Amino acid sequence: MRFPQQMRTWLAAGCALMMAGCGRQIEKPDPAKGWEQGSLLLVKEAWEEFDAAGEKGVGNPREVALGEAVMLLTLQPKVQSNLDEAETHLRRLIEEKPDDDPGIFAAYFLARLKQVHDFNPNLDEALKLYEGLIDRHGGHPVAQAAVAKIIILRYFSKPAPERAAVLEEAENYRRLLANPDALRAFHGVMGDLALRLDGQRQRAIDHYLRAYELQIPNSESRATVVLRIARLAEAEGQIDLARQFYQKFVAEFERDTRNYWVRQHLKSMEKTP
Amino acid sequence: MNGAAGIPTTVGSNKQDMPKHVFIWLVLAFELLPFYMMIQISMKTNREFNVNQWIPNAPWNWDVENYRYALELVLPYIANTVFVAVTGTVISLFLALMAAYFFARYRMPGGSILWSIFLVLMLMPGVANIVPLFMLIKGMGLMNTLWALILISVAGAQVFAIFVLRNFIEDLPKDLFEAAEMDGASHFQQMLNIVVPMCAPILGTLFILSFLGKWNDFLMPLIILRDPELFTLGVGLIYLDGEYNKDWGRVMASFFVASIPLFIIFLFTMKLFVKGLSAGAVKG
Amino acid sequence: MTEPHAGEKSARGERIMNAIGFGLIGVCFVISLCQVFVTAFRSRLDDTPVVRIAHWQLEAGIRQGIDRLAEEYEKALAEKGKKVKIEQLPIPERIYGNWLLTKLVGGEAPEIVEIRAEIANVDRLARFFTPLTRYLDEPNPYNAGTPLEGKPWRDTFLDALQGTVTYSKELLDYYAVGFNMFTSRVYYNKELFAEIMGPDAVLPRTFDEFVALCEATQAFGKRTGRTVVPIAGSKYTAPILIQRLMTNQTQKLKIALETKYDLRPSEEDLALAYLEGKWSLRDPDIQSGLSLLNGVGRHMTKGFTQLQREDSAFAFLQGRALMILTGSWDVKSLTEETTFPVGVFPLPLPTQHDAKYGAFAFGQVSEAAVGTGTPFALPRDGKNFDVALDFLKFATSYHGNRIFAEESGWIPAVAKVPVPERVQAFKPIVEGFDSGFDLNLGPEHKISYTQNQYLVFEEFEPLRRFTEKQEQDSRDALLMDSKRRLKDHARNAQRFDSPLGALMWLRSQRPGDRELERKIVEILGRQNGIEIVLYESGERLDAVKP
Amino acid sequence: MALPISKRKALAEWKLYLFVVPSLAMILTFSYFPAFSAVYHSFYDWRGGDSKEWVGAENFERAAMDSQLGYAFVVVFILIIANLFKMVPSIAMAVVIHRLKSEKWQYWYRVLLVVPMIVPGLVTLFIWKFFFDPNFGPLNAILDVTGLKAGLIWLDAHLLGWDVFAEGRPIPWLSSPHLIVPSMIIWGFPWIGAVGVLIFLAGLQSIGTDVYEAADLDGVTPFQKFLYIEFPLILTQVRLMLILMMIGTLQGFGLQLLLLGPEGGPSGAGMVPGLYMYNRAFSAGEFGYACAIGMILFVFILVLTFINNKYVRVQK
Repeated sequence: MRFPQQMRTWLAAGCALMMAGCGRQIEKPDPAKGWEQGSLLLVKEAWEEFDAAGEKGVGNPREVALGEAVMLLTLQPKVQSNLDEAETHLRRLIEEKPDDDPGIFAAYFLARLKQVHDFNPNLDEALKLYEGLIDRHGGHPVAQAAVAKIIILRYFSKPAPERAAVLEEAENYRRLLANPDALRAFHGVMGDLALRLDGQRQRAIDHYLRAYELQIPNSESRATVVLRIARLAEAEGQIDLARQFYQKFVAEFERDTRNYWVRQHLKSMEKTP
Repeated sequence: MNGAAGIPTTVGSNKQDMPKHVFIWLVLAFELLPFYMMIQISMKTNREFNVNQWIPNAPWNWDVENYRYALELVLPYIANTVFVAVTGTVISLFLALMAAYFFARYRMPGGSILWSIFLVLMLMPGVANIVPLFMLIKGMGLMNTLWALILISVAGAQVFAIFVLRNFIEDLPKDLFEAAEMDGASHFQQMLNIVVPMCAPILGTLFILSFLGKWNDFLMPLIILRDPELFTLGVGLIYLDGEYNKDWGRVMASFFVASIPLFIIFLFTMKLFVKGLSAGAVKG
Repeated sequence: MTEPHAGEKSARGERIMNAIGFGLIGVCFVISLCQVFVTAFRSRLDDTPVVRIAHWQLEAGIRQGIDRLAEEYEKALAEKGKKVKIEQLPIPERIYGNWLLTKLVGGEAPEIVEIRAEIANVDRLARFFTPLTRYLDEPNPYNAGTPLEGKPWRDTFLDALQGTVTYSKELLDYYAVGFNMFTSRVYYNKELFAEIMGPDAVLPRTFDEFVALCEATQAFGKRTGRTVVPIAGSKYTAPILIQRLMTNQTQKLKIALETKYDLRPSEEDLALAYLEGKWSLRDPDIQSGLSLLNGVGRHMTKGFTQLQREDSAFAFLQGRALMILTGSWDVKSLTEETTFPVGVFPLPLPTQHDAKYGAFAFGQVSEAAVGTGTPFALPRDGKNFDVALDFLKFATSYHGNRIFAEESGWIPAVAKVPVPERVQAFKPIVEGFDSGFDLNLGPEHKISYTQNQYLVFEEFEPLRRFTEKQEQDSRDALLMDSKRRLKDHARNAQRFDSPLGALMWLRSQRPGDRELERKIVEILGRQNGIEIVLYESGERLDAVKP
Repeated sequence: MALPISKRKALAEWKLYLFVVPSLAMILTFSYFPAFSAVYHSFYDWRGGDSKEWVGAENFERAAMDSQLGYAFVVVFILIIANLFKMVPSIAMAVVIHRLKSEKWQYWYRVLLVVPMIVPGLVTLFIWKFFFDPNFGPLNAILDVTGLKAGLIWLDAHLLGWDVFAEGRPIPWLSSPHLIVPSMIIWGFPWIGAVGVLIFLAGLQSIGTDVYEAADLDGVTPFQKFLYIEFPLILTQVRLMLILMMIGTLQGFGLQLLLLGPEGGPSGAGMVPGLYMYNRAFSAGEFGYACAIGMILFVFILVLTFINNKYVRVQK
């Protein structure tokens, strides 16, 4: 009995674009188009645009070098030679002019390279790079993205007992963050870290409350924050705050499967004084 | 005698052959059971099948509706399928015959390297990667054409045919070739006049096997063809492949109707390769 | 070897046979060639925009439903003076992944495509499909003058598109809309039910009544000597039941294992908690779940773990089984093609008041986010994008989805749309608790759990034998899964740096752009969340003794 | 084997190379790409999407220590040995058909052999699944009626200790780990491969009628006729079928996938290398590792084929 030939092609369902596909030749490279494609996750096309621009000397060379390095970070397939090439670009950009836009971007992405992209990441070096970026250009929006990274890296580099101090010290980064979105992200990270630490529940509640006041656009993360405030408040014994946010969760997230449990829980809270 | 397959029940005249016939029929009973199931299921509606799967319906309430559905489903695709299957099989056998002749005739320098290329392909496990193949066909501008189907199926069938044919050609007595060479026959003539007649039986078998492979294939047509008019039989039959509730009666009827042309071509090839050609050749 | 006397006759016979054979092939050659030219010629003439919609639901229901929708849509557009053609492309499920991936990579994808988990992974969604979030925030124009008027398109869906395939957590975007929903119920043979329980017996509403019904059926079988099994089982239907029963008994345990104050510990949390010894297979909740499985397993066809899907359907259709638990997709074959009337009721599960199994369960599970049935997405390079999007809006509007539900007989995905009579009993039950967790905690553990599951249904000491065997496998399987998840987190943390760099650079060129700002902050927030989990899980995994 | 040829003569015969060029060209364009993809991907940690990470030989090191892969090779070897014996019925069938006097019957039996090939796999699976059904299946019924089951119970109690054959309990052929491999061996009884029979018949065809007349004169018994005339002549076909069987068994997993699922049935008892490759790719999503296993399987088969060519010498 012969099984159909298709059995042999089962792996085809899993294969992706072949690496061997040759890169497209680009006559008129344009960095702006490269950034546009990069923002739509079309990293391969974006890298080809910057690579061609670099060779043909089109556009501002620093911008083009930055674009190529940023795309090389996640260009697939991931091989060490790509990361090394990206690193050389970034380091050259920083050395030449550390204070213009490409220079600041290069510092941030060099830190990202060290923190996440390298085959064996070096967290300490990444932390120093982030801190250097904040000291020199605290107000720059790219540097503001580094704030959360610094807090996370410091938190996990310390053993558990010293982590409360890390959070305490991180509080004064709030002064640095100008726009509401960056501020909301800061409160989110502080809340997420505090709830993982014994005795820091109150800090988590404060941060989540401030994040909630700044209107969280994404409905799913908003539901999690509302529920967390209620659960943390209940654990800390603040029953009124807990009840208020449980009711807010029931009202706003009708379709969520946790809704029914919260309603039953609210009834049981009514019985006990 | 198992009357299901409609074979005349009178046994051949020779007496000593009787035990052989009994043994063959015993084995064939098992081999033809699926065919019997296919026929009797195709006569039933899904409702009847669900209740009783094994015993055929009484002749008076055989359900013909399945066959009407099958004919309607299968007819538009028969022509394309025959075109692809026949052309593909003839080309692939011809190329395989030439390659097998090359390997079997002399141990030419470089022959073992070429042979290992073929062998590697045959043994490489099922990582057949459709995407680059698709890009190739697109690059060659063969999208949405039957010729693309033919070329791919020819490439696919080559290795097995060469592997089998080489063994058979090597078995042929060498003096035949020397005699032909004496008379000044070119390699091509030697191949046609000696190898083809002598290897007729295996050529017939390979013709049927590769024909069958192309007849039911539905993955390649679906990927390469876009206009419904070009679809082959395999694509037509996919409508029966409902994941949740298969209509067994219709599936069986459609497969049976789809295999009638296959059947006719088998009968024809069996006759041509088994009797016609071998009678003419010089027997060893 | 040939019989001498038949020489001449058979030679002539041969020639006729050869003639027929060659004739047949020649004729087919000619027909096929002219078909090839006809299509080439015709396709150049006709230039009306064609929108092709591909899916793998070969069942009669969905195909009729889409045909009807296509007709109505073409008519609606014809009134507005626009000529459009909607073509349907059903592909068998076995090769759908193959076929779709090749078409996407080759740039030949149809305009509308049904997607599924295997295709909808992060890389593919981002590269090949268009995010629909922008369109889902605005109201659906086809809902004007209906109870859904003015509501954003996303909120008109029963599950607000929270299904795993329609919304991508990594990409923070919606990529597909669903036409229908699936739920599973118990189908039962009404005649047999009346025979066993008497004509005016009531359907089981509690788990005890359900078990009592099973026992009564067994007794009926012994008394009358007929081979009747309470529940038809097979490798296909049993997992649905096993998943329901196991997740019922772990509802309380799941909440107890919550570490991030959100009532929903992830699979990763549960796996790490097991490795840290916070729960084990010997916990009373798990053992009670296993005994529940074994108990119900006794009422299923003997040796069901080896039976195929058809076997359970045949057992039910031939009256050899009183009940069968499967999805609403089987409604056509299990209700219309039977020789006896068939009823449907939801599977009652143990609640807190249940004597034997009440300790660990809350009770009825909500089907709110049961997930959409057939998610349709729009490939990036599909031609006629606007027509395709418009057709999706029409298909999931109040009237459109109603036409689709009535024609296909499946459950509508849009809120407030009346459920067709045939699937009334399958209407998703929104009231209920979140379900607990099953032992499918990651790919490796799922494989070992499936391999050892047969022990749960053996006669001799099933619980002890299963627990011992599974405990040998669980540790290594969960370690492997957790290590792989770490790699996934690292990859997801890396994935967005290039797009983020591009978005940040575009922001520095166009300072005021709010949409850009929202996207950057949301991706950064997501990235930070992933990095926290990456480092936390890394810590917890290092602490676990190998 | 092919005739050896001197360098000088080979040059004169250069036209022979033209014979293999078209076939080679066809293959290199259409079939070589997929093979290259497997080799390429076996060095990456690849989850089927776009993202791939170079891991060098890590996949292969892991495969070397993978106990489930080792078990899969043990199972597949048992199946190969079983398939070796299962070739006998095909040879016997070919010989019996070949020895028939009437040409007409030989022709019709060949046609009947080809008929089952057009029947969809669905039907055969349906029949064989019913054959193993614990409650109604004929296998259990035959064992009960012929009293063989009692023997099996004794065997189980004293020798095997599998606790699978017991009084009053139907034998769970496909749902107990110990019986999975025996079931796969029994599957397909009378084990007639239509392709095998046709190839053997083609081989037997070349035996001249005079050889048989001479044998009948010497009063050779039917079995001796087989040993001294027929078997030596179809040795090349036997060797060919041996290679094809080994390749098919080592690569094949369609039967196991349909019958037992990607996990290989209860406690993975039915796992064969091909199925393990499918399992790693589709159940666990490790496509890179699956390609590495594919490479190991490929080398394995290459070695087996090489040994087969070298040591199963055929003297004409």
